Amino acid sequence: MGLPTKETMLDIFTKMSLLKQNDERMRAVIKSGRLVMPYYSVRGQEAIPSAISTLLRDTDFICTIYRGTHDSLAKGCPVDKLWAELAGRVTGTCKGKGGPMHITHPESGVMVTTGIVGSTMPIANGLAWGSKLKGNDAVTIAYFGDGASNIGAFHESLNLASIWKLPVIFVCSNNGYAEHTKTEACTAIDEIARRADSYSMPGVRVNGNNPLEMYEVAKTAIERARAGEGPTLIEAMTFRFFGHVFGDDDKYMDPGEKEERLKDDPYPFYRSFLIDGGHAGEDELAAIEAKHKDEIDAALQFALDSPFPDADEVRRDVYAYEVVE
Amino acid sequence: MGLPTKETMLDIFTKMSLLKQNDERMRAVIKSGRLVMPYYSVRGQEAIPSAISTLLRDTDFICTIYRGTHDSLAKGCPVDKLWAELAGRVTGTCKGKGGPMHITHPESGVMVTTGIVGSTMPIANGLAWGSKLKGNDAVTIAYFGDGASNIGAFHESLNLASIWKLPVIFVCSNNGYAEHTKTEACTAIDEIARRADSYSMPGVRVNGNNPLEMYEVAKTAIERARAGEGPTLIEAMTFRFFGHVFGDDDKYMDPGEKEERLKDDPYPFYRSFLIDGGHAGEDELAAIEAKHKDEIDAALQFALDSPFPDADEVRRDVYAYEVVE
Amino acid sequence: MTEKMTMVQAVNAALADAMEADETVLLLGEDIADKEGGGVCGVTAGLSTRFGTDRVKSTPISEQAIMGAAIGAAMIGFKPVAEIMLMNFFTVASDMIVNHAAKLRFMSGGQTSVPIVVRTMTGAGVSNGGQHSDYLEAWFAHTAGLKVVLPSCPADAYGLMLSCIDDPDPCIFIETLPSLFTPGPAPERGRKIPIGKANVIRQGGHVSVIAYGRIVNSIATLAEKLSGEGIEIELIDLRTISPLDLDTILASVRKTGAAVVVHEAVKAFGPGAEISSAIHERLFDALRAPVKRIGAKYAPVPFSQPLETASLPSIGEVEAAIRALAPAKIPVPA
Amino acid sequence: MTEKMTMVQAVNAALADAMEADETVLLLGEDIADKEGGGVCGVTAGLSTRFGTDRVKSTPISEQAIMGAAIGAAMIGFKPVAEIMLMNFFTVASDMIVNHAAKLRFMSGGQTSVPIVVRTMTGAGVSNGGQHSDYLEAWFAHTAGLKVVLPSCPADAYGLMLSCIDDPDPCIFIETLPSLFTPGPAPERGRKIPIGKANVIRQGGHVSVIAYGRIVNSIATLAEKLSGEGIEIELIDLRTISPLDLDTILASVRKTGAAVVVHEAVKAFGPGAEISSAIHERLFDALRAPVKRIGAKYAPVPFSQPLETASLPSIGEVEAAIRALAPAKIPVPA
Ligand SMILES: Cc1ncc(C[n+]2csc(CCOP(=O)(O)OP(=O)(O)O)c2C)c(N)n1
Ligand SMILES: Cc1ncc(C[n+]2csc(CCOP(=O)(O)OP(=O)(O)O)c2C)c(N)n1
Ligand SMILES: [Mg+2]
Ligand SMILES: [Mg+2]
Repeated sequence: MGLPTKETMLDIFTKMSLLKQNDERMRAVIKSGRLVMPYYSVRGQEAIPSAISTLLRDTDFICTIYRGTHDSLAKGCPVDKLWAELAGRVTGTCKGKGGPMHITHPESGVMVTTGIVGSTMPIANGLAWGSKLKGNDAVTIAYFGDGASNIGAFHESLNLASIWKLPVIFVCSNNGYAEHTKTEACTAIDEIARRADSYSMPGVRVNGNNPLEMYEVAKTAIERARAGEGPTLIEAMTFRFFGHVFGDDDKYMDPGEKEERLKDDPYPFYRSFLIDGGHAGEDELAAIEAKHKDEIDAALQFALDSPFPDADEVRRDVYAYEVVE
Repeated sequence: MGLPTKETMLDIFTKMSLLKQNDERMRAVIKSGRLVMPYYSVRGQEAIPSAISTLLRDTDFICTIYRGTHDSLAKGCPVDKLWAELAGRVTGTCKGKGGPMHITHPESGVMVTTGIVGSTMPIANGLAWGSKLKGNDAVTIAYFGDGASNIGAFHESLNLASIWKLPVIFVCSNNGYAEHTKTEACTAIDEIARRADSYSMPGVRVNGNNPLEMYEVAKTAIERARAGEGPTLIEAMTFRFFGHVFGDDDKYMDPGEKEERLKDDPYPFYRSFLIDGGHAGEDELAAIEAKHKDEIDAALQFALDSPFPDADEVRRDVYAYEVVE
Repeated sequence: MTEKMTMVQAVNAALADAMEADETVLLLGEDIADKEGGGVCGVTAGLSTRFGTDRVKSTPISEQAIMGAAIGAAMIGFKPVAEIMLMNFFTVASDMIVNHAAKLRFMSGGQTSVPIVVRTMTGAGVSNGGQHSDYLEAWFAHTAGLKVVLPSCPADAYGLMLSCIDDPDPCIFIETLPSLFTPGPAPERGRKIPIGKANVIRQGGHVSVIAYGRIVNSIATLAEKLSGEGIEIELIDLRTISPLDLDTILASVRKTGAAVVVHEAVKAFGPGAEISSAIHERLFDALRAPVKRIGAKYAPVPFSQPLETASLPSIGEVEAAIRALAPAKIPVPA
Repeated sequence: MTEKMTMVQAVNAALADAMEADETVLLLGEDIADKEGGGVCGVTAGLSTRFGTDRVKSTPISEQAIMGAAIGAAMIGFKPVAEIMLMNFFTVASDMIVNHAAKLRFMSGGQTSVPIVVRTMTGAGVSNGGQHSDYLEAWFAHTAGLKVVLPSCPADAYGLMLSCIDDPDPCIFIETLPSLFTPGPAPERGRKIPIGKANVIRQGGHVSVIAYGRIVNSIATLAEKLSGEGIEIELIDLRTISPLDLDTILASVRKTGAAVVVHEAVKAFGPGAEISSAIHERLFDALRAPVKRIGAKYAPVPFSQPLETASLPSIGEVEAAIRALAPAKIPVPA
C-alpha cells in the first residue's frame, strides 16, 4: 500500500480535526445546558468519513444516521448551518425542522440523515440508481452501524444493489455496540464484512481508526463503483468514545474495556504519524486546528444569534405548497 | 447414505401420494368451477414435506405459506377439513374464515399458514423459542420459497435463530421462480443455502425431488435442533409444475424449460425406485393410491355437503369474545 | 365516447403516456417487466418492451428496497412509480413511506422532495382472505406529507395517475382489485384529473352520499332507482382521500342537509370518521340528522364468500341509510 | 397514599409483579436485559437479574424478528411482552402485528390466539424530531383484532399493563416519552385496571372533555381553574383507545350536551375523528354544539423546540374550546 499524496493526507487530517473539535464543542455546549438535544457523539470514529470523503466529490451522495455529524461535516456540510440546525434555528441546514438526526445539505451531497436504524441503505440505492440512469459516475455512500447489519433493510438493500450493480458503498462503522448491546451478542457472524458473500459483493474489514488503511479500502470500493462494477461492503472497526447517546453511562461495558479501547484513538495516532513521518509540521497542524477552533466559535455564535423559525413553518414543507388547516 | 427403514420409505410415499392426488383433484375441481379461490399448486414439490414430516411428531410445529397444502397435509392436517376450508365451509379447519392461504390445524402442529412472503420465519422462531423454554425437544419447520430469501424477515429470523440457538429448521423450497421472476434475476447469490454462512448456521442444498436425499438432510437438521444445537437452513431444489397461481400461463419461462423440468417428477421417480428396488410392490402402492382417491372423494363430498358459516362468524374470533358493533 | 377500457388498461395507458412524455418517469416493482409477465394483473404489460428495462425494472421481493430505490431516485430528479403489489404488503415497507417519503421534505426544511407514486392493489370481494384485502388508506391519510388517491373507474384512474406522477409529493395510488377488469368509459388521452378535488357524479337535493372506490358505481345505480321514486341524491366521488376536498363536500351537505359516507375500509377509526366529524363540525346547524357512516365490519376480511360479503358494506345498507335521511316530504316529481 | 412513582417505575413494577405471579410472562426487546442497561429508559431494569435472561431477552435490532418471536411463543402458551422501542419503529414491524398478531385468531377460526403485549414509547415534546415522536394509535385502532392502551399516569400504567398481560388478545401499550419520568401517585400493587373502560377523572355538568395520555394531566389542572370560575367539566381519560368505551363517553355527553376531544396524535384522520363522529351519530339531538376536536397539526413533528410546541395541541386551545362550549348561563356556584 503506497501512501496517498501529501495533499490528501493533510486533507484527511483537516477533516479529522474539524470533526473531532466539533464533537468536543458540541458535548461541551450540551453539558453546559446551552443546547438541548439527543446527541450521538462521533468522537473516535472521525477517521472513517474523513478518509472516505477525500475521495468524494460534491456531486457524490451520502446517506447517514443519527450518529452522523462527522459524516456530514466531512462531506462538506457547512459548520455554521450545522450548528444552527442543532440549535433549532431557522438558519440551520433544515430551518431547524430536522435537528441532529436529520441533517440534510444537498449542496454538499448530504442527502438523508435518518433516525431509523437500517434506513440509509435502501435510499442510498435509489440515489445510486438515479446516478447510474443519468449516466454519470457519481457514487453514493450509505453509512450505518454494526447493529444495523441485523435489520431486514440491510439484507434487502445489499441484495438489490448487487443485482442492479449500483454505484453504492455500504460503510458499516463497527463500534462494537448497538446502543448497549455488544455486537457479538446480537450478530450471528464474527465478521460483518463476510455478509457480503450472501450478495456476491466484495466485503472488506478494515481498521477504521487508521485513516490510511481506511483510505485504501475506500479508494478501491469507490473506483469500483465509479467504473460501474457495483457495490462493496466495508466494515470499519472503530469505537465511540462517549457511548450511545451523550450522557449515557458505560456500565454495559466490561471493566477496563473502555480504557483499553480509548488508547486506540485515531486522532493523536494520525497526528503523530504525519509529524513523525515528516508529512507535516507541528505548526502546520496546529494552525489547522486553530482555524477550526475559530470556525466552530463562529458557528456557535452564528447559531445562538439566529432566530428560531416562525410558527408558520409547521405548515410549510409538509407538501410543496403550504398547508391550510 | 444408508436407506431409511422400509416403513419410513413407505410412509414418505404415502404422504407423496396423498399430496399429489390432492393437488390434482384441487386443480380439477377449480377448473370445473365448483370451487373458486386463488390456488397455489404444490404439484412437483411433494417430496419435500413428505420426507421432512416422517421425521416430525404431532407436537412439532410447522409454519407454511400460501403454497402450503402439501406441507399441511404431510404434517397431518385432515383432508376433509382442508377441503371444507378451501370450500369456505364452517366445517373447515378454520370455519372457512382462513381459506387456502391460512390453513391452521394446531392439533397436527400446523400453526400458521401465511400469505405474506417471509413471514413464516419470524413466527417459527417464536414457536421454537417457546418449545425451548418449555424444555421439550419439539422442533419447528419454517417453510418458504426462494423468493422469500430476499426479504428482510429472512435475514432477521436467521440471525435471531442462530444467536438464540433455536430448534428451528428453515426450509427454502427453491422452485426457480418467485411468481414470474427467475431466482437468479432477483437473488444475488447462486446458492441460497450459502446465505447460512452469514448466520454461522449450517446451510445445505439438496435435491428436493429426491425424497431420500431430502430425508437424510432433514434428519441431520432435525436431530441437531432436537439436541439443542440450533437451526439449519435447507435449500431444497424443486419445481412447481403449474406455475405461480393456478391458471397462470408460463410465458415467463424459457422455451423448453418447463418440459425439461417436468421430467424430473419426484412422484414417478420415487414410485419406480420403491418397486424397482424391491422396497414395495406395485399392488401395495396402488392400494395406497386408491385409498387416497377415496379419501379425497369423501373429503370433497364432505366439503360440498357442509354449510357455509353463519354471518355472525364475522363478529367471532376477532377477539376472544364476540364483538358487538 | 363509446370506447371502453378496464382499470388495468387505463393505468397502463397513463403510465405509458407519462413515460412517453417524460423520460424521468420510472417504474419498479415485483414482476412488472414483460419478461416477468408485465405485472401480476398486467397493469405494466408492454412497458418494459416499449421503454426498456432500465426504466421498467422488476425487483426482488424486497418492499423496503423497492421503496428506498424509488425515494432515492426521486430525490435527484426522477419520478418513480413503485408498485407494492398488494396494500397489505405496505406493512413491510411503511418505514420507507411514512418515516421517509412523507417526511423528508419537511425534515430537510424543503431542501429535498420525494415525488414518487406508490401503486398498490387491494380490496375484498375476491376471496383472497385476511392478508390480501385490506384498505389501509386511513393510515396514510393520517400521515402528514402523503397524498392518497383511490379512483372509482378506469377513466379516473387514468387522469389521477397522470396527476400523481406530476405531483411534487409522494402519492399513494390505490387500485381496486375486485373491479380491476371491469370495463368503463375510456379516458380522454392526456387529460389529467386534479388531486384533492372530488367529483360530483350526480347532483341532487335530498341526501349527499360521499364515497370512493368501486362502491361509487353501485351507488350510482342505486341513485337511478331512488330517483325513480323521487329521492334525489347528490353523489360525491372523493377520488382523493387526502387532502380531502372539504369544499365540495360541505357545499353539497349545505344544500341537502344530510349525508351518508361510504367506504370499504373498516368503519372503526376509518376515513369516514374524519369526513363525518368534519361535516358535523362545520354544518352542525344545517344537518337534519347526524351523518351516517357505512364501512366494513370490525373484523379481518374472511375467506368464505358469504362471510366476506357479510363483512363488507352492502348497497342495501346504503339504500336504507339514504331512505332514512331523505326529507320526510319529498316533492312529487314533475 | 402519598407514595410516588414514575411511569418507568410503575411499568417496571407491573412487569415484575406479572412475572412473579406467572412464569409464562416473558420480555423481549432491544437492550432490555440488565447487561444492556435494563432498557433505554430503564423500564425493564432489574428484571433479567431477578427472573433470568431466559425470560428477559435482549434482542438484535430486528423488529420483525422480535414480533415474530413474541407471536410464536404466545401461540403455545406464553405471554410475551415485546418492546418496540419507539412507536415509529412499528413501521418496520407492522406486518407481524397487523397481518399476523391481529388476525391469527380470526383466520384460524379461533384455533390459535396471540396474547402478546407490545410495549412502546413515543411522544413529541422532547425535541426528538420527526422520526421518533409520532402517535400512531389510530392505525392500530383501525386494525381489527388489536387493543390499544395509552395510560396517562404511572398508576394507570401499572394497572393497565397487568390487564394487557392477562388479556387473551394482542395489546399495544403506549408509554408517553415526555412524561416517563414524571412522578405520580403509586399504584396499589396487584390492582388491575380493566381494558376498554374509561376513567371519569372529574365529574362536571357543563362540558365533557375526552382525552388520553399525558395531556389529561394538564386538563385536570385546567379543570380546577375553570371550576373556580364556575365552569365544571367532566374529564374522561379514555385509558383505552380501542375498544372504545362509548358507554362512558355517551353517558357524559348526554349529561353535558357538549364535548371536546383532545389528543396529541395528528388531528386529521386521528382517533378524535372516530370519537367525534360516534358522539354525533348517537347524541345529535342532545348536543348544544358540534363536538370540538383538538390534535396535533398536520405536519411531521419538528425538531426546533418552539416549532415542536406549535405543532402540538396546546392547553390554551383546550381552554378556549371549553369556554366556547360552556353553557351561556352558568349557574352561580353556591
Ligand atoms: C428500526 C429501529 N430500531 C431501533 C432503533 C433504536 N436505536 C437507535 S440507535 C440504535 C443502535 C444502533 O446501533 P449501530 O447500528 O451499531 O449504530 P451506532 O449507534 O453504534 O453508531 C438503536 C437500537 C431505531 N432507531 N430504529
Ligand atoms: C411481502 C410480500 N410481497 C409480495 C407478495 C406477493 N407474492 C406472493 S407469492 C410471491 C412469490 C414468492 O416466491 P417464492 O418465495 O419463491 O415462493 P413460491 O411462490 O415460488 O413457492 C410474491 C411476490 C407477498 N405475498 N408478500
Ligand atoms: Mg454500533
Ligand atoms: Mg419460488
